[in-house]
Amino acid sequence: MKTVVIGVIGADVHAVGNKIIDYVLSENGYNVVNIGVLSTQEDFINAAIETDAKAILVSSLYGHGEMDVRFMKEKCDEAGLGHVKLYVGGNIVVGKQDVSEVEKRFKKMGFDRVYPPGVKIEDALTDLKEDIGI
Amino acid sequence: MKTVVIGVIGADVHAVGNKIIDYVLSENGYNVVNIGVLSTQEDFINAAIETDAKAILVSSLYGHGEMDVRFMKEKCDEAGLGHVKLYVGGNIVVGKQDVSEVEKRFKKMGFDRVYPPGVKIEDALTDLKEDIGI
Amino acid sequence: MVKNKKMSLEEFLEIRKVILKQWPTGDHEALDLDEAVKRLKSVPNHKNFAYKLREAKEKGITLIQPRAGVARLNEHVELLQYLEEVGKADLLPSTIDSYTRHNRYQNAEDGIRESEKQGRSLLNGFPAVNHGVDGCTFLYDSVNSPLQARHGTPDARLLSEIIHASKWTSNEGGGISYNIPYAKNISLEDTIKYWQYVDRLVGYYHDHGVEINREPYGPLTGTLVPPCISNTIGILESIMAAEQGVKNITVGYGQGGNMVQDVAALKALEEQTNHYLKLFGYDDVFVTTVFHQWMGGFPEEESEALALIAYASTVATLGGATKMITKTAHESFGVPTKEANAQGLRTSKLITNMLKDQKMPESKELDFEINQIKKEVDSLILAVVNAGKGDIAQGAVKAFKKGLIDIPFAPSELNNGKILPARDIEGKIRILEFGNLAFSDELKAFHNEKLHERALKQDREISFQMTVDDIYAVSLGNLVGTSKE
Amino acid sequence: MVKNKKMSLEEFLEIRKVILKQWPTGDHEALDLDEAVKRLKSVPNHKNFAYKLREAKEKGITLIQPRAGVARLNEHVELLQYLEEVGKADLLPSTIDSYTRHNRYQNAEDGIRESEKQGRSLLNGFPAVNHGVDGCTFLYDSVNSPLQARHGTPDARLLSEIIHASKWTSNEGGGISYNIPYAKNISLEDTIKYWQYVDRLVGYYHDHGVEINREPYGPLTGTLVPPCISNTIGILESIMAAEQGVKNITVGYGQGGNMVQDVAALKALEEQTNHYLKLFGYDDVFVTTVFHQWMGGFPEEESEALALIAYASTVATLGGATKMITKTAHESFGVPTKEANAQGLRTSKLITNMLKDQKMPESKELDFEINQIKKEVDSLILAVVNAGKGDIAQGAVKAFKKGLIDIPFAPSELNNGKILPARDIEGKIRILEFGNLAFSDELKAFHNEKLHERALKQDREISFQMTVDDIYAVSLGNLVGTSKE
Ligand code: B12
Ligand code: B12
Repeated sequence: MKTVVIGVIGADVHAVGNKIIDYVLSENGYNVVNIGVLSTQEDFINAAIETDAKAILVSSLYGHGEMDVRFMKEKCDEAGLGHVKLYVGGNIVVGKQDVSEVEKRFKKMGFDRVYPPGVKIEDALTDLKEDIGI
Repeated sequence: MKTVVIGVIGADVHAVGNKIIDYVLSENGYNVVNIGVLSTQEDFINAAIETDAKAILVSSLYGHGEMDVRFMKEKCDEAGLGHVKLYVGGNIVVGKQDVSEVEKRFKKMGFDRVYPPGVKIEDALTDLKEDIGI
Repeated sequence: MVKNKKMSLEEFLEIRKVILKQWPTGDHEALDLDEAVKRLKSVPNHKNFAYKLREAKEKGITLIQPRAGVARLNEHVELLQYLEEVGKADLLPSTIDSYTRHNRYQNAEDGIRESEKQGRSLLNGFPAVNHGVDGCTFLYDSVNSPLQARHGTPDARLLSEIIHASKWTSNEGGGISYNIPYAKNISLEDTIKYWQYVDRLVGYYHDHGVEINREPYGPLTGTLVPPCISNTIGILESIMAAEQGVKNITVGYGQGGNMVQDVAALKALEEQTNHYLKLFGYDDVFVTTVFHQWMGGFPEEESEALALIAYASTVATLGGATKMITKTAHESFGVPTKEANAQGLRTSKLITNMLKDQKMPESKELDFEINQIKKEVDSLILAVVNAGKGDIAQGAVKAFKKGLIDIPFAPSELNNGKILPARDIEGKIRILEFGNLAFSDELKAFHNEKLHERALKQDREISFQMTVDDIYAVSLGNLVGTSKE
Repeated sequence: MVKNKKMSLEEFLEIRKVILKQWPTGDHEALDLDEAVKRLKSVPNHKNFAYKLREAKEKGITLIQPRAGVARLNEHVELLQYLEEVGKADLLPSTIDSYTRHNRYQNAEDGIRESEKQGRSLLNGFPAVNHGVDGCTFLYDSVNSPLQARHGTPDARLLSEIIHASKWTSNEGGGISYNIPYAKNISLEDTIKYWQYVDRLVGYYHDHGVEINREPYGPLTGTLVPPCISNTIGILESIMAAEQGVKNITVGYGQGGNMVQDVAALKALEEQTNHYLKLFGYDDVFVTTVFHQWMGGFPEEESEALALIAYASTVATLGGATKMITKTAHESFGVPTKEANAQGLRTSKLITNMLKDQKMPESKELDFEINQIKKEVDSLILAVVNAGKGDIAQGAVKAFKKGLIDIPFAPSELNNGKILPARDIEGKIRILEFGNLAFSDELKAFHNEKLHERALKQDREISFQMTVDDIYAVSLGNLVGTSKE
């Protein structure tokens, strides 16, 4: 069973999607470590180290995502988590912005997969299987 | 009391606006000659000659207005009605088109005033007073 | 004198020969009746209008259908495909252009040619007669939903022949509803006869195993029509259609604006149509209802137009209509683009789908309005029956002549044109001037009382100005008009 | 231990000194209370929130108010002016950014600076504390409608000081409703105390002749919240506000989706808030209601979003809400542009205006739901009172600890988090898992029965998957979720 860390970053309290991601990934055979809302980059990294996670799924809904995830990839690398897949999804920027533009910005910051609004966790399962297996 | 001829041109049966135009112009001191819906160019012209009208208000709602009013100005001139003001209003073209473009097309066809959708007869009273008095 | 009597097959076939000669496209192998039956029998259930309505009625859901029609065939095909795919329409229309409606096929031909030349539609609808069976069948083959002709044609005999032979399985209209609101001085006897022919054709198909839906046109002039008037005409046309052998009928009602009155009107319409059909001896007619989104002047602002569309959808769904005809955010301007049309559909569909499990609860207020409408309709139908000495076709002609039935704002000179509607303080449509309408003093007293209540609350007089204000009201974002100063 | 007891003036002033030092903008002459009172007294009626609500309640109309907030002052001013002029908003908000909500004023400062640099807002709201009294007063002076802060701030003491001194005459929030749905592990005792301070400030102003409106935050997590839960919390916060001297309260409710249940919830909320306020000895509180347009996940398609907005407006108006908070067609994506925001307002306004003369008729179904909600609320409030041995502040803290009250999907660790909601077959929100909710067996049996009815009809099991399907449903255009396969 592969382990994934999930959580909601920053001062963000949107809890509904997080609970559903937990449920859906568990149902689909993953060992889910859920650090919940209002989590810092460090919370994600520590959890990933402790549980030998294969992927970190960062949720950001409230709009400040772009600021909250800065240098997260660098910190992962420093912590020896260079091999861990880094995903981000939700409503990761403020406002309705061009999707491919946003994807570019986040990929440049080192995210492996970037999901725009409207992508439910169910839709990302194939990617996850492809990237880390089950 | 000045006389105006009103009516709805072509195969158009939209009667509601026509009845209101009749009522509002009468209330405002005009002698209204209403030839009703489904009227031909000739109906308008004959009515104007018979009643010594100062203006002809053509309504077209159903979209075929552009085809129905072709050469009407020329026929008015031929009938000696060159001095009679020629108005057109309603939904005079098919679809939502650029208002100033439409106005140009109809002015080129010899109309003195061209009213886009949304202009109620009450809004045209000042123009009418300016053009022919009461 | 016209009678509500089934046309004999011989008479029908006799007239038919003449009809098919009215325009060259009437000469087509598919217009051989045996051939047409064969073609119609090949229509699968999901493309049969009558079937889809039965199914929806059973499920208790509300289907959506746009208005749409342009001059050129290819553009029209594209338009309907778009409305089906992007707009998620359940049922498809072809709205027929105004020249065709007046049988001016030469004008329509010119319109097509001019539209080809300019690369945009100069006609306000699809000239089905000119496109003929080949064009109309091509259209049928290009879509996945049932097709219906929607028009306003006093004499739609050739049009009906062509569309049905092209596998379109529904046709809107009726001898009264496609005359009085759509013509100036065409005899009502004539149009009733024309539509008896159209219904007889459908009856013929039924006798040969093909079910076709017919839809009397409910909203009439679309402008402050009191429910009792449109319901009465829908019932009369249903009876006349049934007599010619039609078995699948959709009666229509145009949104008035007050939710309770609108739901009441829908319920009364369905119940009384069934009731009178049985009373007149037509036992096996399947009746459904169609709700038309607001048919009067629309607000210009697009968000406001969409709000009105969503509100209409709420009423239709809670009222249990089987079908709804949608409008668009372009309504106040002109024939909509396909994008605007699809947008109206999507707005509507969200509501019909989201609310499908809810109904308007029964209440005293709703019951009261249902009963009120029923009493009024009973009174009008009785007057028609009496005027016709038992024959409702004759009765209808005479009732219009005498003004016993009167449609507000209708262009037809056959219409008495004395009735004036206005809203009461809750926005329910009542009657201000009755003309010669076949109402008892008791019925009149109720309407008077309701309008006095409003006059008092608004501190104004009961007059034509009230009606005028009400006509403008919705386009200005109100329901009950107020005097501007 | 926190108590529902009016804070003494001395204590209030003592704390106040500390609060005003939390960020440099706390040091401003307008934050002298005498000066603040003087400023607030200069607010004309049409810019006073409390007054405008009283007036609307009297007229029986529904006012509309958007959500809106951006980082930079000038952009925010422009935004609100636009919503007032183009959107025709009746009441204006300033939605506060998330850093400010968590008292991270330094982050907010960085956010403002970064936004200035990039020329677009990188914050999800207006950082009112950082802009201070000068910025907030400039905003007040730039608009013609009353202003309210809308946020989600557990400790909003400094924020509240600044906005009221800037003549904003309403403030949203409460010790429970701005904690449990908005925080992870902030003590409930603390937040109740913080909000007692906020209410005490409003009480102070009231004692000095200034009426300010307070609005407990009704929708909580916005996700399948059963009406009894949100109504109970609204009532508790109203009582606690009244104790501190608040006299003008607007209790809120977020659209659930079933029209009858939503109207019932609004009616029950208003009646029971008045009832309990009187029961607890607060006789002179003026209560109004606010209806929040759908607070859960929105459909992506813009026409569908607008349909949902119009439907919500229909329910709010027919249900007699005094105010409605509007959403936009951008909801599922992100903070809306001003155009999208105005569009949502216009859509809403068409309905609130057009339907202003109509009410939802009384019916058995409606009565039943009202009574059901009332019984449930009575049961929850009783549990709180008992848990607090008569003190509802203490009771609230204990009730959450024991799970006697439990908010679905709340992020807070103080919340039991055992309750699970799901819809019945008509889309009414019922409870699937009660956890420790203070419900009698009889109450539970009713919910069980309703969900069994659905399970049977949908041929599926009662499980968390049902809840998950219901959470997704509306964004997919449904109300009652169906299992996809
Ligand atoms: C009610 C209505 C009908 C009723 C008419 C009943 C009747 N016999 O009167 C019915 C349902 C029968 C009908 C039928 C059709 N209609 Co129609 N109808 C409308 C609707 C909704 C309202 C019209 C109305 O009564 N408004 C209220 C009155 C008071 O306003 P008014 O008519 O605009 O008139 C005022 C002003 O325009 C102005 N005005 C008018 N003329 C003039 C002239 C001058 C000189 C001046 C100064 C001012 C002026 O003053 C008037 C009074 O204030 C409009 C759309 C809309 N406006 O929302 C469509 C509309 C006019 N109809 C339309 C169409 C296409 C049709 C049909 C072809 C079929 C269809 N699509 O269903 C048929 C055509 C029938 C025919 N042969 O004419 C289109 C026209 C399209 C276009 N121009 O591109 C419209 C715009 C709807 C649309 N967007 O598709 N219709
Ligand atoms: C419910 C809700 C709330 C509730 C949250 C309750 C709670 N504690 O959970 C309340 C009302 C409290 C709230 C508050 C706020 N909210 Co809010 N909220 C919403 C709303 C309407 C629905 C969110 C939701 O629950 N959806 C249902 C769940 C199942 O879907 P989801 O969260 O999107 O998650 C799914 C997918 O996104 C995906 N996913 C998520 N993360 C990831 C990660 C990966 C790697 C992958 C693969 C997939 C994935 O999978 C999830 C499950 O399928 C959204 C708008 C919308 N979507 O319609 C706004 C929204 C998220 N909120 C927003 C904002 C701004 C706020 C507030 C600042 C204030 C406000 N404007 O009122 C506060 C912020 C509070 C805070 N500090 O975080 C904005 C964010 C703006 C932006 N990004 O530009 C939104 C988009 C609304 C808007 N258009 O303005 N909100």
